[in-house]
Amino acid sequence: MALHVKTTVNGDSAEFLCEPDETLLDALRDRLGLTGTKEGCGTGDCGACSVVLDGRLVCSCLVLAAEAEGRSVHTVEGMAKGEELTTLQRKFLEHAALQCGVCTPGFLVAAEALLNRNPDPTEEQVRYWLAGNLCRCTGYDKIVRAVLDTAREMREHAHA
Amino acid sequence: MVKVRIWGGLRVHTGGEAEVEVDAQDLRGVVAALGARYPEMKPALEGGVSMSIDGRLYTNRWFEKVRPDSEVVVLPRIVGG
Amino acid sequence: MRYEAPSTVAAAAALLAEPGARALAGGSDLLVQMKSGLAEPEIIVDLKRIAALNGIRETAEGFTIGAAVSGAALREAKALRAAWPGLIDGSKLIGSTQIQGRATIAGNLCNASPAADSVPAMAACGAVAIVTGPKGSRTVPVEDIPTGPGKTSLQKGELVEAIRLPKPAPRTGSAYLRFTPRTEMDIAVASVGIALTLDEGGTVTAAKVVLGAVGPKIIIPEAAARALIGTKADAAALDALAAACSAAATPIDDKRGTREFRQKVVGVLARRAAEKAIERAKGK
Amino acid sequence: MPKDIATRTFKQVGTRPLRPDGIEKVTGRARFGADFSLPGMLVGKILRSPHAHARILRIDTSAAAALPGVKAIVTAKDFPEADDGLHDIRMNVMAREKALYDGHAVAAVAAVSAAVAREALRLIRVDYEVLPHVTDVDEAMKPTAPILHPHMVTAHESPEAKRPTNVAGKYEFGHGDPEAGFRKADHVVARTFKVEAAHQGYIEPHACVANITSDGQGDLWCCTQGHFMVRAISAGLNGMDLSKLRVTASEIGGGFGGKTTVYIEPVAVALSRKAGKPVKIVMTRDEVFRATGPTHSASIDVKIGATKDGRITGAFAELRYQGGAFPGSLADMGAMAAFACYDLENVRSIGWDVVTNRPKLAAYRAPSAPAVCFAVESVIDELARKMGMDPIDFRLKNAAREGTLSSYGPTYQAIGLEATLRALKAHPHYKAPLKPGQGRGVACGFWFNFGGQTCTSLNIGLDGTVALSVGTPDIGGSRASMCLMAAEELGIPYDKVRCIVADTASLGYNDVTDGSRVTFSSGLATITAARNAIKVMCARAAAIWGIPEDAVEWVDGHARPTGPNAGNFPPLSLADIAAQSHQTGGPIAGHCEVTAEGAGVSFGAHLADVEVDRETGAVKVLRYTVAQDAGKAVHPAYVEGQYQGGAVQGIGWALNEEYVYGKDGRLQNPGFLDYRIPVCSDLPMIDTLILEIPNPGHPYGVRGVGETPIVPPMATIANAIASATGVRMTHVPMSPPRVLKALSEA
Repeated sequence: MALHVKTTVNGDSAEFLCEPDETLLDALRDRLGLTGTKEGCGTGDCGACSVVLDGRLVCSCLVLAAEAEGRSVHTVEGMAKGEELTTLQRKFLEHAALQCGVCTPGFLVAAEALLNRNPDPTEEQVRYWLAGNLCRCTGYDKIVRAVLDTAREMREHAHA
Repeated sequence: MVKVRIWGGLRVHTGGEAEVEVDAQDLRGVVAALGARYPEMKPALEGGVSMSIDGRLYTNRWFEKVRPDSEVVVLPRIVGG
Repeated sequence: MRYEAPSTVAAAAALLAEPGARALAGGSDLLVQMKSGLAEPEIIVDLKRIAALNGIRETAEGFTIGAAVSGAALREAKALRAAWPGLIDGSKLIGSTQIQGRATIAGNLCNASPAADSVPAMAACGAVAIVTGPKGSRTVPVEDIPTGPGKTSLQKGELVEAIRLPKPAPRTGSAYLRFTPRTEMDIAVASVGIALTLDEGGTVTAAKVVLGAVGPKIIIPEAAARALIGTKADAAALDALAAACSAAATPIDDKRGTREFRQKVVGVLARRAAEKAIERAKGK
Repeated sequence: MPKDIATRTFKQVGTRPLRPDGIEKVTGRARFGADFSLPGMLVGKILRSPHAHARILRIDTSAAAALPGVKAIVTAKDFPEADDGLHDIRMNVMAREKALYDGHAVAAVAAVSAAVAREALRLIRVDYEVLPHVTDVDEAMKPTAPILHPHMVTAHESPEAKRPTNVAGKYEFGHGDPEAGFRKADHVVARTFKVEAAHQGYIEPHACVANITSDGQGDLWCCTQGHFMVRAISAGLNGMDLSKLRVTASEIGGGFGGKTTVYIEPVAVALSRKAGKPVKIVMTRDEVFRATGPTHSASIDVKIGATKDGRITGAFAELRYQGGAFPGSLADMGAMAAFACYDLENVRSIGWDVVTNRPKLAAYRAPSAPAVCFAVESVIDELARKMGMDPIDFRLKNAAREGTLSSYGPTYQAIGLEATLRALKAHPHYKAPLKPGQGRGVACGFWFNFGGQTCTSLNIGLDGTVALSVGTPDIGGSRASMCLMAAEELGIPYDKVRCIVADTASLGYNDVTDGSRVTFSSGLATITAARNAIKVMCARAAAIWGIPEDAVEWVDGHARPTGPNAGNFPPLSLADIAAQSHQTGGPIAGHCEVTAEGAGVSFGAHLADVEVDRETGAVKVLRYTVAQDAGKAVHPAYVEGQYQGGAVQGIGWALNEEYVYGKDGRLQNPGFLDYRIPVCSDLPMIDTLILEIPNPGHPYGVRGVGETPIVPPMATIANAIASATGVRMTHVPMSPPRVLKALSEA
């Protein structure tokens, strides 16, 4: 029997009907049309479906849609404000930190969660935090540089 | 006439010869001449081959000219990923 | 199929007593099993809406960790981390940052994988599971919950409500190490959890050594603990520890590693984990 | 060579502007394969064989067909045999008499929901007669092995060998007499190597939406490296006219060769036509691993001899490659690539193409070369060590150069191997100190690269901006490179050009995005299209000025009168000419249809430092440097990205990635948990050295760069492990159990 779920997505209230075994990833993509969150494996091993659920970074493929009831979900679509990209999004472009770009939404959501927690991460901290996000194109080099450079610029702005 | 080097696998059809001389002015002519002389080689040639003229690789050009002193090599069709 | 999110432990236990019911804590195992068709539950009982299961309680006796507490929340619990760093070593290795946001040690225990990272760590630290069911509550050492791959000693309707750890004795150190081919995102090929206590002179007075991924369930070789107790964990003692662990291991060959490899490496890990635990016991 | 390549200064080519598809991709708006939907769309799912080798006795779909919500079912019967050259792919898309590997498709359904489709699959009853199977290449070559295809005989083999076999073909290359060469050698090293199969591991599973009407017309959206190829096969297998199927390539989430063929697209077309509704099929990760193309696995013998002063006198390699259930393991390419880096008097390589009960191979970045490079470069390294020679000096002494007769036949034109090796030797990394337990390895590698059929259209708007359509899916930033080349040629700013990947109805045929060909071929076609548009603009300027067309030249984005009789007119910019185009003869466009040839072979050399944990066999990569010739780096950031990404894929294969089959012939690790691609914390930064030795076959000197970077890493890592431990690894991946075993046996 379908469940009626009321939740908040990127600050806006949202509701949908879903099957009890439906994942949050499927609900985001198929019920709410938010296809920025990607499915790479469906088993929590690639991070392409990363979202923030009530402040915690999670794989939306391992969350039931029904669990979102009354909670708050943040996806890649919630990052830029209108025409204005976040520093992180801009740095990904400047550093050419994406090739095919399918892992990019997951990396952005995960890296943003890191920087919210730790504004001055070391390279090692960035690498371990992002170890759950697979990228097959870049070898990670430019992604790590983009995240470190974002942290640097955000710190400089914070001090300015 | 132009000398054509062929890869090892096809030499079973030329009696072991690694290089044969054919009368051809372009790559289509080379393939046609080889096929006419060695009918058993035809399926391989028609299945698609790459050709090299003086070190430059061609995969799809019938009308590329060959000269009597050209280095012509028949190769399996080059693929990529 | 139904999804239920009860608000009390009693209600959860009642639902779990129904046919085809499965508890959902972090979901990082259950949802994967559902996707692959390994699990086809008729009722999913989400434990995360039960307030009592969402916190870590510290008392004079120890710590009580609710079944719905995620790995990420566990790492943020400073007092627990200081008391039992070995437990955190284990729990933080369960999956990626994303998995840490969901996975629980109670779930890790009940999933009963021989390679579960938090289980040897918990067992070494002397953790017990608070099991609640239709007949009330009971306390079970964590090592007695899994009985084999995917199998537990829990009865129908029972759930692990919390994991309880004692307060460590002075000069106690704990550590957990595993071997994986990658630095992250892997299942342990072999693992060791150790907790040990030193006297003021640095002699080991108590030790518990627990091996993971080298048998159908965790292995607690008494000989390994004996190799340490009464010694200053010198090179000879550590060699004896490693040998005892390798001898106690009964691993299999599979896609993750060979029998021979696991046997060898579990000894290496034991030595390294013991060294780490001793450093911690000495307050380094 | 066009005279200006070596000396030409570029204004835009070689800069690093932001990619045109960037904002879409960082905001989640870019639409990848699984992101397309249509009203009324059904969900398609595929039933796959659980057996490695089984005769299909009967497929009963009646119960599934009766399930409410099921709208169409297809089996092999829906793809009738035809003499059209699509035999193998037809059989791979849907199993016919036999299922040939674990994961082989046997039936498919379209239903109103995923749940109904899954239930329908459960209701399809397939009666199998399970047959003996074989998944190992050496086992498959034995006379007693189970035979996959009863009519298969070895191609290019003497007539007496013509009996049923799993050996599809034999390929042989080389010149001189290796045995005579070995007799002249002071040192000879011979070894046998094994390389397990790897998967391309793109993060985006295959996905498509088909919308076909009963008269055989319609649309297909899919993630692919070549939508014209998808059209040809999907239309072919469904008996449709090519022009009635329009295929649109979505954004593609990685391919690396793995999306140069089709799996689900013809099935979606068949289901959609039968159901009379749009049908979407998205593979699960499990399906991707079990049913789509991994690489070959290989067993390779190498023997090389050299004199004590470091000159190679003889070289021999025998390659046994299995490429899954159909011929095409690319042993031929491997045998060609084996000794391509060296200038050799006596060389022979033999490649055996073998079939086994595994999924059909798909190309993976320089397909076939990494395995044989691992074997050959390991032996080269061992020889250098034996004679106490610096490994780069040994390679330099024997390196192929312009005029070298290559081991596979042709004589090389200008190539960049020596320059690459010298650059690596001069890099600070080569001299950096190492700690105990650490080691350093070097290896070089080769790939052919090619061009192929290409069609590009460049349209100039009234406002002087340019819409560029290419037919090669953009897999790693190629639209940015196309815009750069168009802007360079036309003399307008980069951001005045927008490049799109056009559908199959809007452009002439384009070969697949593969073979490192896009920046080369579509770049060449874009430059030519721009030049053709310039011709039109010069003619318009000439008409405006009333002077002959040949009295107008194009300089820096402007038409200028030139020559003694041209007159003195102020230059007209591209925008000026465009603004008047509706009065001067209509729209201005440039097109190019070409078979691009002359791609130019590519060489790279890699350098790695590793640390080996002698107690566990774990290998950590500490530092890594890639040097490679790019001809000309159009967008250097994306060239670096190709070097880094390719190197890391090679590192993954070197250390942990492998297909593991059980005794039952089933794949044991069809997921990212146990098929271990490198994660971020496994790696250091990847340093890059871009060399630019212009390719005479391209107007800007561009060479393909995408594939070569995956060739040297396995050998580089193996050589670094040997340097750290003294132990020579001969089995890839060099996973901890294998390394520890080798250490304990040493």
